[in-house]
Amino acid sequence: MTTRELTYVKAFNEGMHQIMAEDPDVFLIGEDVAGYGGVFHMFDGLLAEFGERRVKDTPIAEQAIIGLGVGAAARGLRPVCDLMFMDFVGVAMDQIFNQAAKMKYMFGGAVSVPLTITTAGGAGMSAAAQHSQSLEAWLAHVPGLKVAMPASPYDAKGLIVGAIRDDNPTIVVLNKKMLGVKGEVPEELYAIPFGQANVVTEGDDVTVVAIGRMVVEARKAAEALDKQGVSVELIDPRSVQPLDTETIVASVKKTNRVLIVHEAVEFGGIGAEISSQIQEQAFDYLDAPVARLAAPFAPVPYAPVLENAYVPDAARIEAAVRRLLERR
Amino acid sequence: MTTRELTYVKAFNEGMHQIMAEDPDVFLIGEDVAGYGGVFHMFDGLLAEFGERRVKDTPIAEQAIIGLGVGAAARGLRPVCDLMFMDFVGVAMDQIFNQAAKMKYMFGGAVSVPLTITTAGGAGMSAAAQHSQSLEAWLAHVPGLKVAMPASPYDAKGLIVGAIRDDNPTIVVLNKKMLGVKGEVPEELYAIPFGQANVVTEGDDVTVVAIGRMVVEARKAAEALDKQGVSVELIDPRSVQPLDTETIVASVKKTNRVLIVHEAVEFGGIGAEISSQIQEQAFDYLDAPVARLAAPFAPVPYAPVLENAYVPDAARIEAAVRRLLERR
Amino acid sequence: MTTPTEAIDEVVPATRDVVLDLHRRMVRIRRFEESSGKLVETGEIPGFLHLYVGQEAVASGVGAVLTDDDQITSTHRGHGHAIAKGAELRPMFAELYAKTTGYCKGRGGSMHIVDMSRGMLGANAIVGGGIPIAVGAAFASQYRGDGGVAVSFFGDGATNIGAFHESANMAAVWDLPIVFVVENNGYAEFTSQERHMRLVDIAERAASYGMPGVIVDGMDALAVREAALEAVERARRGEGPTLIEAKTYRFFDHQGIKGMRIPYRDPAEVEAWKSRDAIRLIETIGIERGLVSAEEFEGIWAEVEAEINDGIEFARNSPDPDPADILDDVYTV
Amino acid sequence: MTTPTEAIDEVVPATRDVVLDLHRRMVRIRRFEESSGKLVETGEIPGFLHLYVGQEAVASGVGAVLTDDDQITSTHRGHGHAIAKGAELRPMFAELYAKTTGYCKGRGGSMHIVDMSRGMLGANAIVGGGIPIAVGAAFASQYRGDGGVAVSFFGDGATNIGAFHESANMAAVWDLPIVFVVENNGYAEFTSQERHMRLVDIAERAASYGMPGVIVDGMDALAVREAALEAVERARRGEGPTLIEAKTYRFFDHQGIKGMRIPYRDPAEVEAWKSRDAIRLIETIGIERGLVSAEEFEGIWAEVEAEINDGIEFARNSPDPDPADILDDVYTV
Ligand SMILES: Cc1ncc(C[n+]2csc(CCOP(=O)(O)OP(=O)(O)O)c2C)c(N)n1
Ligand SMILES: Cc1ncc(C[n+]2csc(CCOP(=O)(O)OP(=O)(O)O)c2C)c(N)n1
Ligand SMILES: [Mg+2]
Ligand SMILES: [Mg+2]
Repeated sequence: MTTRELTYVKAFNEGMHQIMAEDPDVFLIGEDVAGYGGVFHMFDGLLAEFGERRVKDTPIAEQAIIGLGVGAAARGLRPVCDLMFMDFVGVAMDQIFNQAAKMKYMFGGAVSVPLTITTAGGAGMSAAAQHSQSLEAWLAHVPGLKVAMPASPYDAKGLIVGAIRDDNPTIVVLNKKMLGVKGEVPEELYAIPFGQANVVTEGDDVTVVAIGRMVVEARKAAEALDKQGVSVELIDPRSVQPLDTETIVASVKKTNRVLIVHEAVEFGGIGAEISSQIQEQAFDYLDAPVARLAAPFAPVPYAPVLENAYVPDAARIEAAVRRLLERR
Repeated sequence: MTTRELTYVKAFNEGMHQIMAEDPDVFLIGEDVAGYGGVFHMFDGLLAEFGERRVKDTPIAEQAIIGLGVGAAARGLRPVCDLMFMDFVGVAMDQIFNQAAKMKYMFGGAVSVPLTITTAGGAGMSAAAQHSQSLEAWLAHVPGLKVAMPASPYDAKGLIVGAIRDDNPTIVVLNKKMLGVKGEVPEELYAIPFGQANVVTEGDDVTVVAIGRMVVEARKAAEALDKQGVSVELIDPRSVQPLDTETIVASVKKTNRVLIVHEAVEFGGIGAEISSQIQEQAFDYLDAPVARLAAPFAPVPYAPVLENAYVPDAARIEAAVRRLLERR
Repeated sequence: MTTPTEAIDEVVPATRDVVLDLHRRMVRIRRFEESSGKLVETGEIPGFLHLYVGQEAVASGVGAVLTDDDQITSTHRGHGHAIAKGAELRPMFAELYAKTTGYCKGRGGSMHIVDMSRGMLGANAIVGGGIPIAVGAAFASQYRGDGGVAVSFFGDGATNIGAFHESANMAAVWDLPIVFVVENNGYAEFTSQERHMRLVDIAERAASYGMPGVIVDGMDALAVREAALEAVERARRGEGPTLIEAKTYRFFDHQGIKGMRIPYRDPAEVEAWKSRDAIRLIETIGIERGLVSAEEFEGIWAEVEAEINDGIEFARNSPDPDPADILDDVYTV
Repeated sequence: MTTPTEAIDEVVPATRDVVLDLHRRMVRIRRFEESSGKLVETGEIPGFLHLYVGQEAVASGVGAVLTDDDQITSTHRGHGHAIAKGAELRPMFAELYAKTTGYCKGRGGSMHIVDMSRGMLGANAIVGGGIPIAVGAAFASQYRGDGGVAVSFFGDGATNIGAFHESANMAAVWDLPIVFVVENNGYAEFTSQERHMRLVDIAERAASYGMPGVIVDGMDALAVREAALEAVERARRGEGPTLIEAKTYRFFDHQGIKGMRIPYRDPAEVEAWKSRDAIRLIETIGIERGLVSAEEFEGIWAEVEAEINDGIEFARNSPDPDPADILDDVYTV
């Protein structure tokens, strides 16, 4: 496999190009995804390559965008429906959780819904409370859905391909602040299946489970800690539904201490589920309570000075790991 | 205080009557809440008593129903907006989480939104996947919202009054299968503030935290266990946001073992948050992992034989407590 | 107060085959609904049902012009749509009985009947929820160029919800092969049309999307059939969507047969509409025009009766789902 | 391709006061937008801005007929609405600068400007999100009988989303005192109107709700003012809502001043619209009719310039929020 450096958004874009070239049943709809290539450049060049039949700009109508995808997927196509910002999930939620996710089960298995929803989440852009959220906990709570949050260019490409090839409704949540992050990406088409965690760094002293962009921050923290003689096992679950509990629990059984980090508010975040599962399955191995580091219970503020205090970063992850190690 | 037996729905209804009589700024809108009194009889008699100005049937338009409440609340009224089934939250979610809940914060405190949303959740009626859900975990994850789930006639009345008097957006989730459940209810107007758990039964051996109708099932289990010499401390948090962690943690520090029970699917349910907080705050007191009992990760099935297997009941709670006590 | 549509002066031409076809569709629906309505009252069928009695001409008139390759989406009041689209009564009853032999293996019940083999893409318990899905089905036909058409059925009340608006606009912008059929029975649950919108003719809403809006007598299956045929052909030709408003009425309550806790409808109104019963109407037409004899119509009722009894027997004798399978079909694996 | 509205033949009568008032509102908006647009380019203001330049006549014409007791809701492109409703520039700039002296104490930023004291019920970053809220504000006025009116501003693109439809219908059914103002600038982000709907005149959508739909030249503040006055008076009389479509254009990009990564608009189209600049138009009218002199107009520009500079200075010198307060105002306690 030849690899080269690509940005996160270019890697995602390459995945879209290659899977659309491979599978004529894949099409893309959304607001400004065609003529403009998507407001985050996620879909650049797709219209030129695949034409108006397969790459379409829609009216502002998220219920119809997702619903169209549900109907077309039920008929065997593989729609990619873009929900520009994750925050807009509220105007389309019914189609996501009551329709796409439940159709197969309600219908006794009579239909599959290979729909992929793409969206962008995360804070750090001074985009304020309605354009900065991380709502993966909602989606992960819905039986029938699958939810991935790529944390590297490699995963951005692999997970969008994995999502589109998956026969279930999937949501791929890109992180707005990672768009320009670079990393090695194979040229070939490849898929990362959902439910397989990535052990980013191996370590013995403590496990850190980080979600989405927090993986980047956690890696920085792990490097700093490493220099201080603390060996961190950093795990990126990649998908929060399904969740690769096995990998996480195995790591905790080795390190006996674990910190979970995400951008979403702590209360009711996906960290709560991960924490619960860990203590249910590795209770006797824990030398300290499972710890969480996440946003405070407030909407995302606009002011950079507040937003910086709001979203966890490497320094706070490092401090949280230190506290965890000190706990007897 | 004179009390007498009332059903859950009558107690709720009495609360509505009394608070509307007390406060002329309270009004009620929703689908079939006026002429018909609500499909669950929740609002019987309100139109006759308070007239068309204050009790209004709406078109089927949940975004407009909740949004109207947001705007009217921002202007100082105290709207009660009914969302007939909790499952319909998906068509109105934006107004709930992006508007009602965030307005105060986004606006730097310039406005309060004393909106109350009423709805009915829960399974057990063969109403299938789109009319049986328990989605409190979503709502509890939203900073700015408050969410109560009354588990007795007394609470149904007290919490709707508490909600309407609260200056924040609140959601009161009635349980459809509890409508006919009877209990002692004071005649007078009273309010139960959000965030105060109810210690339903005191006990020493194990703590059970149950949500909504599961409190009824847990009480049955507690009675059965009591006969077998197992003393259960049963806690009903009443509101899941805010959550009275203090009462729960104090109990666990006493009993050293805890089971959390809810109707919603386990993965990402409110039980995950409760579990996490308990182990964070009472780690050294736990003799066994915090346990959860909840629905399996599937949509709610229609067939009674499946639905019975789906929703936790007294027998399964009892069994779960036994397992918990056996854990060394 | 909603008043029944007038019998149309203009006579819709019909052949014997068409009359027989529409009649059988309607009788199957009528008898299925009456029977299942009673079975829910006796507790033999769990849950609750929204019955289609009174509106049979709408689903039947539309169903008659569709093939198994055309798709429909339906509502909480969906039995009629499924049957008109060709669904079999055995798995229909079995589903209501919550049996593994049901259309959804007992998982879905009344509000989620599906039959992919006949292009019945599913009923829906969320008002408006099926409309965008039908748009997607139509999109799939356009994308594949397979000549298929989608039809979305929904009620007067549903035209007030956002999903209707978004779907109609998107379908119009893309000239999708879809027909929107609003069954205006004058009520959204217990709220009459004049209390939920300012319009009398919902067909006028088509103009907002630049699509044709057509009003049709929803008690006259022949008229519905003709309007549907025109709209379906237009869609097949790639000329885009149509909104058909069928003026109709439900003879029973919103749920079940006789719920009316509060008399939100004037009994005279109910009687006036019943006097234009769609099945009687087509029988009268068939006999008056000498196309079908009264005995032949009776024969159909008898045949359907046998089918109903067979369906109920089948359902009764079918196995319950096994709780051990509760997690099956959450995901495609 | 959208073409600018023609200058109307029919001359809208105007007094000197009206012209001066409209002119000042528009110049304040124009200069606020041009300045803040530049400050975001230099990085002095964080985040991103949707600028209102080109559309000033719409907010100003409407704002001119409202009192502080009337309410408005706005959009992602909301600065103009706030200023036209009387917002002060100091807390406007301070908010963009993310300072504690801002309208939202730095919590909300560009897309969430609010001024309750002036009936500015808030901008909104969700397309369509403010529309039902305005319906609620109108409801409050009807409920209290306080004579207040609500106005909801939104774009052409927003009329395709469900919240618009639900809100318009509910307001019509209840005769609420509200005016829906759609600012048709021909584009939803980078998608032109003919690609997002089949209509040319969005005012036609009013018919779906049984309310009047009015088209107005959105570059002519006097015309907007007159249409708004009529609709507002109608609302105050209890006769219900109106949909006003103002045909207008944004001179800058969807976000910021010069974003156009892909030339989705024909430069000739942009120039054609710029040639009908609303501010120049009212200056021409004022001077031609002898109501206001060129020097007086220049004086307004100069005064506004001073206000702009003062606002920026104020913002620059204001304190940052304290992270220790991050949990304040999540709840009312
Ligand atoms: C989003 C949503 N809101 C409300 C309901 C409750 N509900 C079920 S049927 C119904 C009335 C539907 O009226 P209409 O569309 O006219 O159909 P009809 O029942 O007359 O066939 C309502 C309000 C629902 N199922 N979904
Ligand atoms: C629900 C929702 N969908 C999409 C967006 C992204 N978005 C922001 S502005 C915009 C275009 C709005 O177009 P229009 O209503 O015509 O207003 P204009 O920008 O032209 O003023 C879009 C799609 C959003 N903010 N909210
Ligand atoms: Mg109806
Ligand atoms: Mg626009």
